[in-house]
Amino acid sequence: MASTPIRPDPWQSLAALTAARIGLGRAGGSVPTQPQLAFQLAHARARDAVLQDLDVDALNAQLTGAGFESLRLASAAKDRATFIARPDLGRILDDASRQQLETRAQSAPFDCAVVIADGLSARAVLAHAVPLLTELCARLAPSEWRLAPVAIVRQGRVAIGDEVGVLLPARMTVLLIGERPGLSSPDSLGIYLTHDPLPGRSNAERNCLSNIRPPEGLSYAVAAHKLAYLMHEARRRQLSGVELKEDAPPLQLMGSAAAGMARLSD
Amino acid sequence: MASTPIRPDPWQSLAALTAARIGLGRAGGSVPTQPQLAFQLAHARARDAVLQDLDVDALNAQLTGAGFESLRLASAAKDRATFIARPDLGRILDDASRQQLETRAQSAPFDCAVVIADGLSARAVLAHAVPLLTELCARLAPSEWRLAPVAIVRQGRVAIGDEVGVLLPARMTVLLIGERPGLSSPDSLGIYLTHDPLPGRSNAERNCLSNIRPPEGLSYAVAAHKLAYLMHEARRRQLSGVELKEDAPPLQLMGSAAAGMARLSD
Amino acid sequence: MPAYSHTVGTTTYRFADLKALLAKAAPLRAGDVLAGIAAHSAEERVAAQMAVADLPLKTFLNEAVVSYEQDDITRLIIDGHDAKAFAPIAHLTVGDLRNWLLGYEVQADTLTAIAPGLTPEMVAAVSKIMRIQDMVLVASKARVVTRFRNTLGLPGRLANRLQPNHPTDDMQGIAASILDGLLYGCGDAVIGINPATDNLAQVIKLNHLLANVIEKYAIPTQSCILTHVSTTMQAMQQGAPVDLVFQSIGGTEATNRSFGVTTAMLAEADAMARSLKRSTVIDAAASNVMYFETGQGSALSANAHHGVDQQTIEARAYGLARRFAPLLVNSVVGFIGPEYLNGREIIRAGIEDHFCGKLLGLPMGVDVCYTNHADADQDDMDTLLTLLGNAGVNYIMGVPGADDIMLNYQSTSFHDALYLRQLLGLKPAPEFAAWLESMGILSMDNQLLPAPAGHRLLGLMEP
Amino acid sequence: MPAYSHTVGTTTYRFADLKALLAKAAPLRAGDVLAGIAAHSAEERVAAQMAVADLPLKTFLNEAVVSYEQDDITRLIIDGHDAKAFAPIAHLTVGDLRNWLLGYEVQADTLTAIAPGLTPEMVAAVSKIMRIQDMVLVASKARVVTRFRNTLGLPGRLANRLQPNHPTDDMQGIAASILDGLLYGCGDAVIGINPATDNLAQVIKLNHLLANVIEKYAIPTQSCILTHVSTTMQAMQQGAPVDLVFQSIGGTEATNRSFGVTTAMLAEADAMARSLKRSTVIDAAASNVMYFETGQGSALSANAHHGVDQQTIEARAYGLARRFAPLLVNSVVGFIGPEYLNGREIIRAGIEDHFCGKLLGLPMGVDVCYTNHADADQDDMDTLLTLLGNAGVNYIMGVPGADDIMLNYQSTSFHDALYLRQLLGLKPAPEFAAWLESMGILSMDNQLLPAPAGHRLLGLMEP
Ligand code: B12
Ligand code: B12
Repeated sequence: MASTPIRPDPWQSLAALTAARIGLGRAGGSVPTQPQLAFQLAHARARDAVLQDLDVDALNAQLTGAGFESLRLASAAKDRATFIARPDLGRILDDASRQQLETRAQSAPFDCAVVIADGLSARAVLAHAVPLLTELCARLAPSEWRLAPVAIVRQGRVAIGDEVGVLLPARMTVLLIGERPGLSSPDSLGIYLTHDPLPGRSNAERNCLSNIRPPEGLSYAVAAHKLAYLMHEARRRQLSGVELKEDAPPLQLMGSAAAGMARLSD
Repeated sequence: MASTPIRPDPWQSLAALTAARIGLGRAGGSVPTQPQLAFQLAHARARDAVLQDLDVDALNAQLTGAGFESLRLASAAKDRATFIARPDLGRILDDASRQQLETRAQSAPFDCAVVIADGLSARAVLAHAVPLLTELCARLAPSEWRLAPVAIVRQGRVAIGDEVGVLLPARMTVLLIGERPGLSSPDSLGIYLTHDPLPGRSNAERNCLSNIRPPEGLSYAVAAHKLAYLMHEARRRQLSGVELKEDAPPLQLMGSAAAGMARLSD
Repeated sequence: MPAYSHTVGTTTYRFADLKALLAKAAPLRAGDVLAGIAAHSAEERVAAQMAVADLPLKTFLNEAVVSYEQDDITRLIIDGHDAKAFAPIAHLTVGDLRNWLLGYEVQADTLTAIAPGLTPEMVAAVSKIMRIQDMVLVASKARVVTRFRNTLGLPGRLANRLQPNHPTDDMQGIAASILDGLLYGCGDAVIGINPATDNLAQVIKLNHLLANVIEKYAIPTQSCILTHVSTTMQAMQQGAPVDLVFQSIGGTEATNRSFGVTTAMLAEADAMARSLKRSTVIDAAASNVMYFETGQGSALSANAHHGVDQQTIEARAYGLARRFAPLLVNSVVGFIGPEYLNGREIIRAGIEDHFCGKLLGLPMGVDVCYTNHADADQDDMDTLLTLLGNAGVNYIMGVPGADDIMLNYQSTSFHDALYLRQLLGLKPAPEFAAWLESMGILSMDNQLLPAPAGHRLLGLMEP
Repeated sequence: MPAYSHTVGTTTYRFADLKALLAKAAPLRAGDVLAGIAAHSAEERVAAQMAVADLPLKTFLNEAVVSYEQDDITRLIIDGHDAKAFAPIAHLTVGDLRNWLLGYEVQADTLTAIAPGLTPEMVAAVSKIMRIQDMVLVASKARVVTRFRNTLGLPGRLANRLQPNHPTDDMQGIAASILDGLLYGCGDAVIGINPATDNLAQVIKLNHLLANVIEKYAIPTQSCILTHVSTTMQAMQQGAPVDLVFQSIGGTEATNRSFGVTTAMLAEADAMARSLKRSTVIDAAASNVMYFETGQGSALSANAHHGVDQQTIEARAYGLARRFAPLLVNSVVGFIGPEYLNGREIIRAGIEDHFCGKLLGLPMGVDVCYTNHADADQDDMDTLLTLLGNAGVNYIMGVPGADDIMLNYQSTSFHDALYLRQLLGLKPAPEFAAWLESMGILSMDNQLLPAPAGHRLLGLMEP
């Protein structure tokens, strides 16, 4: 009868190389008590994170601070519970928002509409949307890119960018959205690019960049670099989606922390 | 490869002797499709039965027709959903009912209070309570038994008879209640007798008669016979519960249908 | 009583005493919410589990969840604790105990050896920090073997209680269900009838019915009439052929009082039944004559829970049961109602009860069941049944078509037992398996044989 | 299209067409409620199930749930139907088929023989009238064996996909997770990375990383980078060492269009990968090079469900998959979200998907998983995992600590695989098991050996 009932993994030190739960050790073949309970705690917290509402005022303040104009919109899903149960409602605007857009003074189509939707992680959007946008704008010549005011959408899914894009109107939509929170990644941001947005567009007609959450995930600089590449190519080829590959100049691969810090020239 | 995939049980004819699901046959070792779906249908219906509300007017009309005075009471569980989730509330009266009882003209204690509670099967109470009471009264000398008006309690559990008994007041409570509905027994009535009712009485201090639902279950006559025996003994020995056994003169055992019809002299 | 606490992030959660800590650490349970003792959030629950994991096992020898003075089950637990059996694990915390149980080294004999050193509360505590897979795996290593006219609990075996209830205790109706069950290979754990009434004469008649069937066909099994223990004692006094004494028990003295039962009564009944020497085990001291049923929620329902969570109380009922070396124990897990365990909770509770009982050294069966006021269905039962088969449950119920027409609930059918035996290659108790084979009912490779139209067991229906 | 009806008691329920009937007969499912096609009451559901049970299997050859003209999967199903394989069961109704499948006589070879005669809709229909135990039992009799560098799906075996994802595709981070998995005995189904980006250069780099590891340690397994099929084709054109081609697929042409995929593309990719001859199977025609993932709900989410219930559509995705004789198929059952399957539904859906896939002749794995927006937990996963082990699932996922840090969901861990293997005595694929033994990782009796501090696999971390 062993007096220490756990068998640690001798390669535990490798855990520094990834946020993945490696080197947990084992009791027989099972997860030891300590990492098992740590997992449970992370789960309890992730469940709370999903239900967290977006602090629109705070996001708005960030946007203003960074020099962006903004609009406040909401999907037809009236609260978090409805949002989770009814993805269909999260894909369309509520009446008030639709009217707000319809009654705006119409201009020529914008080159791009940026939409920020809470999605499944309000935290992701609060943490990463504005820094990312700032990096992006540094890569877009203002003379070439006329951006619409940033649309903040509460309880929004990816496809809601189509309706916003049509109503503004805009030639493409860049939607920043909170990805589903993982146990170790409660605040991961996704970007979905849709050329010529139109309700009914399928996901095959969009491009995606995901896991933006420095330092563990993609850095703002790398994400903005890739996004700017996709935007330019989408405009040039007049399409987005499966036929448009993200072939931005290859990035130097580095340890995750380093990658998070990387600054790449445009 | 057998062309008839079911193997019937050669003793199927015995199914006439019991409502139990015997002689179902088998596919390999499993229940064949037909009885499996019949089971599912019974389950769907039993779920509905549980949620059915007691038609108090109808029960009241039955009681009046049979010559019983009655009171309408309700437990603190305001609806079926609450009743199922909160047995504690089903065991106490709501404020209105309590007041109604408290403001009644007080008399000397009744010999017995009959309480009818819907419990988990309103159907059972509607079908069996009044015929049973009629049989019971035929076995109780009116000079010996002064009965309280029959209390109808909506959303009631067994223990609510204690509060009713104290407030009326009465020396013993006979509570008729809808038992949980089974797949083949949606309307089974239970009887609980409590001598000297008092909130806080435990089940060890009550006697029970169950499965009253002729023709498959106990007949009114047999049930009333046993109940009358218990009531007499409870009064004689001044107790109810584990120490009081239902030792009514042994009943002739017959096939279930016959037992349901039996009329026994008191 | 000392207070406990645990800090996660910036929040410190405090727990007034051991019973409050255990209650907050318990996986979500309708009855604990009803009792007002459940954790208020998922995070608080995990914090409590972390605090429980850190508790030295010795804590449970020093702090009781129901006071020693107030409760005779507590006294039984404390006074009956076997320090020698406890010694090999005495230095562990609850969290360590989980790791230790999961270790490759720990097998059946080790578990048997430490059982008397474990208290119900220790076992309840460790179950609260275990996942379903942990409990299934550990339970599958445990073995508890008991004997009356056959041997129950051996590896590779799954027994079945034949439950031929009838709403009027009609003899022919009951016999028909018994026949059905036997021809489906069921009945080795016990042929056990819940009588509809409490009438002594009737109970004695039923005892004779079963004794006659068992004798006539030389069936290596035992019978039981599941009436109140006080009625069974009266029947024994009147010479009824009683194999097993049944009683529902709970995990506090007050619960048992509400059932009209005391420990002394159980001891008396146990002694009486042993003295009848109806078992084929020669040494009366080694024979097992008691059959207990338990179930989470009964203490709360009887207002007798003392603020202790229902799963811990359930384990305490096992603490009482094991003093009598019963032949059979089972938790009627889904029977007591959705107020105490909802559909999803039934599955976890069934696994917990089996695990806790086995760890305490009991021959656990489980009544895999639900009532019609619960939001549960046959799929849930299949799930729990299969998990329990994997966990090595000693026996399950056998009710014709899964529908008990007297108790009004759904349990497992004879077909369910055949399923589990077929899926996992499990056989009935060896003596009973041999009998089934000799009767041409079950083949050697565990499949039912086609029953001939005139099978001689049909003689059972003759008066 | 003909209407269907069924009368129970005094109520006659009508169903407009076959797809409406199947939808109403489907066990309760969040996505079907969302689509507005679910039964309105439990009784209506049973009535529909009774009507389904009475349907002759031939009905499904005459009436399509999505029109032949509109949908190439329907065309594949109808045109590809094998009448000879169907002959032995052609006279049965759906209800008979259930009985027939459960019969003792039907074993693995029979199931293999009739698979090409079954259509996805027949299989979906029969699953709707089966309980979990029925599906587990029948699936446990089925066998689907595939080969690339090892043999998957043999009796007594359980394989594992090693899934070492990383949010930035960091090579060192990925390598560390691979090492962890291999030292835990996992990775025989495939070492498969979901790349965070869609960048071709990156995808090719990852292909090389895996090819190098497999070569360096002569691991009898295969690799896969789970990018879009169009990207994988580009990688193959550029000479990347591609073992398996991955693609997510759905059960309607329109769903696949929303994924940017056509049947022609899949056929092209399949041919390209075969031509690389990276498999140790000499006969290219007999080798299996495709890896498909599916999951109930994706068609609804893409507005491409045509009013068909999600479980039937899922089975149709298997109809597409089997045309390519894939090495691996799995349903990512709990991945798509609670909008389509809630916690309790995940368990049944996982069992359905495995059953339907196996009956159609596919090498089914299941991603036993949940997202954090679902009301599900580790206990639910343990339950589904254990059931699937009993059902004979070909493989499960292996994610470090069950937490995928890139896809953001919880799947099964390496420890989970060890649990299931230990509980049920299952071993890895034979070639891989031999390799694990030779590396001193797994003992012959299926237990992990203590890993020495300087295990030579650690060399994997060197650049
Ligand atoms: C549920 C149930 C239980 C549960 C009750 C706990 C709970 N919270 O629900 C448990 C498992 C604890 C239980 C225990 C016992 N039960 Co019981 N139980 C039932 C059952 C299946 C349903 C009762 C019901 O629907 N009540 C109606 C609902 C709406 O009201 P309720 O207030 O929620 O129910 C209360 C009463 O039912 C009471 N109760 C339950 N059983 C008994 C038994 C007796 C004798 C008394 C007085 C009260 C009582 O407990 C409930 C909660 O307080 C019936 C079978 C049936 N067909 O009715 C048997 C039944 C009532 N029980 C019976 C017996 C014998 C017992 C035991 C004495 C068995 C034993 N040997 O220990 C014990 C102890 C009872 C006690 N003194 O408390 C017999 C009574 C026979 C008779 N004529 O006396 C019945 C008829 C079943 C049977 N034939 O075996 N039981
Ligand atoms: C859920 C999910 C899916 C589900 C979506 C169905 C559903 N109803 O939820 C399913 C399983 C069907 C799926 C399929 C695919 N997915 Co996906 N998916 C995800 C995941 C895990 C979460 C997305 C999320 O949280 N969205 C936010 C919520 C709030 O918004 P939503 O409106 O509910 O989500 C929509 C979008 O996420 C969209 N979507 C999902 N995947 C993809 C992929 C692409 C390229 C696009 C444009 C859109 C898209 O579908 C959802 C419903 O409409 C992400 C991983 C991550 N960390 O984000 C990968 C992810 C987005 N998917 C990815 C890929 C590659 C795919 C596939 C192309 C794989 C394949 N080879 O076929 C397919 C096809 C996608 C398509 N064209 O529709 C990649 C994208 C990589 C990239 N940079 O391009 C990601 C990042 C994961 C990965 N690294 O492998 N996916």
